[in-house]
Amino acid sequence: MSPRILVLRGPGTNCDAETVHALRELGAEPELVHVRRLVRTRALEAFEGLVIPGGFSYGDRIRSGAVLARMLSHALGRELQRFVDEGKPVLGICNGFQVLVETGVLPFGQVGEPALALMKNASARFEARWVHLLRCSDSELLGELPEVSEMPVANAEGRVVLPPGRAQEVLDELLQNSQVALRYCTPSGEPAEGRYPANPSGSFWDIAGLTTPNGRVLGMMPHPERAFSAYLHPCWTSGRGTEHGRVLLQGFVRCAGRA
Amino acid sequence: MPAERVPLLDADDEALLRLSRQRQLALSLEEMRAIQRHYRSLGREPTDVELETFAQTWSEHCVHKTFRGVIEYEGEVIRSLLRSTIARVTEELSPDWCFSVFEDNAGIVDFEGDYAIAFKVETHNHPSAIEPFGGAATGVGGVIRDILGVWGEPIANTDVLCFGPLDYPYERLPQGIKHPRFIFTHVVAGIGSYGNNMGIPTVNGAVLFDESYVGNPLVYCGTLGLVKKSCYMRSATPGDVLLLVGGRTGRDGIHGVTFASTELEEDAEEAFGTAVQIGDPIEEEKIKRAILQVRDERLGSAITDLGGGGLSSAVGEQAHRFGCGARVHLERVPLKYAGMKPWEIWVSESQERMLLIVPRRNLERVLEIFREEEVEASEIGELIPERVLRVYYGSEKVAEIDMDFLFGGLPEVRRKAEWAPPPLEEPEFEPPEPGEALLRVLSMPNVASKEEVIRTYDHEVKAQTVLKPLQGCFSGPGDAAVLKPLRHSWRGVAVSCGINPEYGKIDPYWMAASAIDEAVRNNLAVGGSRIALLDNFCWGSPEKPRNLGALVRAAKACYDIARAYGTPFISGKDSLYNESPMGSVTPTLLISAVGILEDVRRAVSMDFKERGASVYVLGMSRRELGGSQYYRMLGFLGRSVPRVVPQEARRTFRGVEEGIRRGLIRACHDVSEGGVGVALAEMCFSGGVGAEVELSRMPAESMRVDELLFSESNSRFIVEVARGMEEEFEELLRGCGAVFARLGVTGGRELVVRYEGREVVSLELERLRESWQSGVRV
Amino acid sequence: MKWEVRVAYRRGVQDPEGETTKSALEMLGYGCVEEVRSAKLFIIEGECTREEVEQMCRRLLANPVSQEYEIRRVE
Amino acid sequence: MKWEVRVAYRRGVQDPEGETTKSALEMLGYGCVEEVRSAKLFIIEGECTREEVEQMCRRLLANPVSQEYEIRRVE
Ligand SMILES: Nc1ncnc2c1ncn2[C@@H]1O[C@H](COP(=O)(O)OP(=O)(O)O)[C@@H](O)[C@H]1O
Ligand SMILES: [Mg+2]
Repeated sequence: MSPRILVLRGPGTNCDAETVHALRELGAEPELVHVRRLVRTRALEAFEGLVIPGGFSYGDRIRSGAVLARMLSHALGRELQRFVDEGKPVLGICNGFQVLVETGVLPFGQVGEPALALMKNASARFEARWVHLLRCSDSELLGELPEVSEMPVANAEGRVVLPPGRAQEVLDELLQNSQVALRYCTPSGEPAEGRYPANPSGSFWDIAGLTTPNGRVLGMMPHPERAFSAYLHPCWTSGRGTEHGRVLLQGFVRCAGRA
Repeated sequence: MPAERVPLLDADDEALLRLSRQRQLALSLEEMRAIQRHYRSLGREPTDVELETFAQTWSEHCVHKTFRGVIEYEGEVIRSLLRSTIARVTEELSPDWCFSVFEDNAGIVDFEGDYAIAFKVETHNHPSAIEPFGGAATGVGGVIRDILGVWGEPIANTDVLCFGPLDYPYERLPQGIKHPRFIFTHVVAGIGSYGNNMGIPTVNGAVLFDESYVGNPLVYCGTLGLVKKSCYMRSATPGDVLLLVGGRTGRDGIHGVTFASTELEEDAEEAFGTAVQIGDPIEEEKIKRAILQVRDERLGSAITDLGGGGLSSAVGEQAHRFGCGARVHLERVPLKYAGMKPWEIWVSESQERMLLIVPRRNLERVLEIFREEEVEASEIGELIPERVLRVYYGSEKVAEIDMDFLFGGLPEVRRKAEWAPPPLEEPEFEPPEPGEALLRVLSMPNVASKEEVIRTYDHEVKAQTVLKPLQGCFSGPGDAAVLKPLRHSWRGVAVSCGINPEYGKIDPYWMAASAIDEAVRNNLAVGGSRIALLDNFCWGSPEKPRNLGALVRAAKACYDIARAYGTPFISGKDSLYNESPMGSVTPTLLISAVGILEDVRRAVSMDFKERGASVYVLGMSRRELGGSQYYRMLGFLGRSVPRVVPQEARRTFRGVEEGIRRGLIRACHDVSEGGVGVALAEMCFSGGVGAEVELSRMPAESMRVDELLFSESNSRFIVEVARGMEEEFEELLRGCGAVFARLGVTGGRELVVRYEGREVVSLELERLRESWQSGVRV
Repeated sequence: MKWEVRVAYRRGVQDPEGETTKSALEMLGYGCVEEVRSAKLFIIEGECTREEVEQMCRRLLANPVSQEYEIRRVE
Repeated sequence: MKWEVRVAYRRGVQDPEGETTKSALEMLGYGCVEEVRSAKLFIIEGECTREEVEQMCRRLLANPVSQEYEIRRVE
């Protein structure tokens, strides 16, 4: 059965077309919905999965993701919480990750105050480059993603910051629950250990993607929809293209199909 | 807020000029007199709104007086340089795949089925000089609107940037001029910010440095778009509604057009402070969505962007195009704040606005679409059958202009042009050690890696960028980007550019020829074919005969070379008052090229792919190092500028095209700045594969080893041919009549260059890469 | 009324903008600079109470994990 | 010494950050807000003179065409 997946957009969301295309090609039934319309219709329930794509919602003003997040938690907080509680899969890509963090849904599944932050990259710049990712969890959402995969990042605010003073404590909790899904690593799979450019943002503990404790909400900075065909890989002309983004999205669609 | 009557009828010449200056009209005495005569015949004084309309519509920026005027050059009388050179190429070639050329906001060529590709490149130099972030950002925003203005969906951006040297001493900066480094960082940030926010990948460009850009940087912004021919609506008729959509109108951007048509002076910041804008890409992103919806439902009858001249030019030009007139009610224009005078509303260049023309029966649905995207849309008037422009503010008529005079009354501009070759000499010197020289040339700012710039631009959003600006597993400098814009088709678009102002210092003719050659060969190198060109001239004042002479020479080369190559021009633009207290900019011609690939899976990148493959050079190398990076590194300019031999070049081009189509070529890189030495080095470190070559095999005029390595002769390529394919490849090239030689093989971790068996360069890939990467730091 | 809200990184959180500004200033020859920190300012006009502005900060203007805010009434 | 440099867009220049903040605050129910403007703050520590800080502003931190700056010594 092909799951209905809500692809949310607001002003400035701009990776929606390729995300919709990827989901459709994987057999899902994606529907692109403007946040204002969702607020009007409150139809979240009708879907089996939710994807918040990348982009610059509301121009990344105030903080990336903050305005769209408030819009969601203020006007649709209850619906969103129920969706998450029911274990329906949610994927936030790049700006979508930032939105999920700002709603509080990531990492602990509770709509409310954010428990971590995605801050300006250590380089203080927007940066677009391909990275290697280490798979650290068996969340179903990651599908058949291999231990080391490749996808591109493109963001200015992708640095995961845990509460200063309590960072280790929070990290331990995340690790205990297997919530760190993806870490930046070297081509051979060693964690980047904060080193640029393997870890392009300076993200804490090389975190590139996080899930909720039940593994059903995934937020990630890299863009799987841009790693969807081998010919989008930077070395495809040498015959070294991969399609890891497709693999990951397949996992998501399958999971939604079961929801 | 009434309009003002401007006393003109009795003004003497001096008063006319004073008026033009005080009101920042940038109109010449001739033009002021023509307006005066017109109003004398009407027996009334013009209103300020009317006068402003002439200033905008008759500005260099809007009508290209110089390019369309009369030029006397070496006993020759040229009527319309544009028609006799650039446009003539296209006219004579008259390719059936050109859908729209020179008449729209962008040039449009067929792509596949109902789909066509639109391409436009603009400059935003003066705004970027005084507010580099906002100037560059709104440059991007503006050219994107050019694409929306042909009902196109923007799919990629390009940017070519020219700055003063980044290490320019502060003490030498004239008052009011910003440091090149400040301009550089903010321009790059502005371009990235607009494109990234709108979700349009920036896929191709260049960054150049020269002293003449210190006072007047150049910022070229380009956008490619996807057009559906069946939804290309251009058939407005009287009665159709003028719908202003997008952001609100404010005082910002007033007189941008006249600003662009004036020289930058020390007090520019004060005088044109209102021309400064920051831009709001999110607003434009919303507009884009709404316009594409209107397009898909075929609800409009015409569309245009609001750029230079604001409403005054947009409304006037549209009415003119459809052979009618227009009635406009300025009080209906949504404003950012109260207190704007009618003429200010009429000429404001506030960003993120478009003008749609909509048959009345579709109006309701169009308004609904804009409401859905949260974009303001206001009916401000309509087209009328009479050829007159009537502008109202409330019940007051603030302008009534005869369209025929507005578009036909501009006195012909007559200018003198002259050109003499500058007194230059070829240098004599003791050549440095070639390996050392290669490392230094690799780190010359114009050659060095622009990675730190490129990575601040999202070049992959939309997931259509098949060949990226940085290519190979080790991110080398690609020749062109390739996009795959349609989901259901493997057909691709190749985008490239060519620019080399150094050559123009010796001879603008060969600079233009070289720029075309470079744009074309960059495009061919990735597998592009059926190439179309755009020209963008950035020149100093054409009122200086020398500048104009250089312009004429460059334009003639455009005709000669593009005609010989069979590559039509489809659009272009000139920016002619690039002057600062430090003088004119070096005449700079940017050529952008767009080509087609049958199948993107056949695209070729520039990095060496595997060991043991054969390395070839294609094309003839000549002793022409004038303007080369090698000379520049040694402090020379020289005079032996690279030329183009079109017949010879075409044979090489055929070989490359066919070699790629047949899958014989595994890697291909054009030879440009830094010559064969730099091209080889780049191919090696981008692929992580070394090479061993023998220079004496190069088909070349007799010259020294360093000259062989660094000559920048045009129309040349280095290619890698898969093992076992050599024979077929050589046969193909012979069949094309191309000049070529097998230089050596790939392999190892070094670039080894020999001359008659003697090793002249032996450098590890790492060292080559490091030099290349050390050149330009953000 | 006019309120000024100042949002800055908490101590212990890296401030990349401050750092790059510092090194750019050093490159320009200002050896005197020891540290640069960056912050953001929102100037809010309207008849809002201090409690309302407090709330705005907690709900939108600052991320409590990485940022701290300061509210000043200026008019 | 400690200097505070405040950089804001001049009146009349668009301030999209301020505008978005205003409408987000409205959406959250703060009807009291009439206008929001945004600005940037640099806190510079070190033995720099006021003239030096002035120069830093003109050369790097602000663009006088579109922005205005204010320098305050805070320590
Ligand atoms: N300002 C820029 N914006 C986007 N891409 C750029 C820019 N400058 C250079 N590039 C890209 O970098 C690559 C190399 O360009 P360049 O250094 O000019 O090399 P070359 O002289 O060999 O053509 C190309 O893909 C080009 O499009
Ligand atoms: Mg090239």
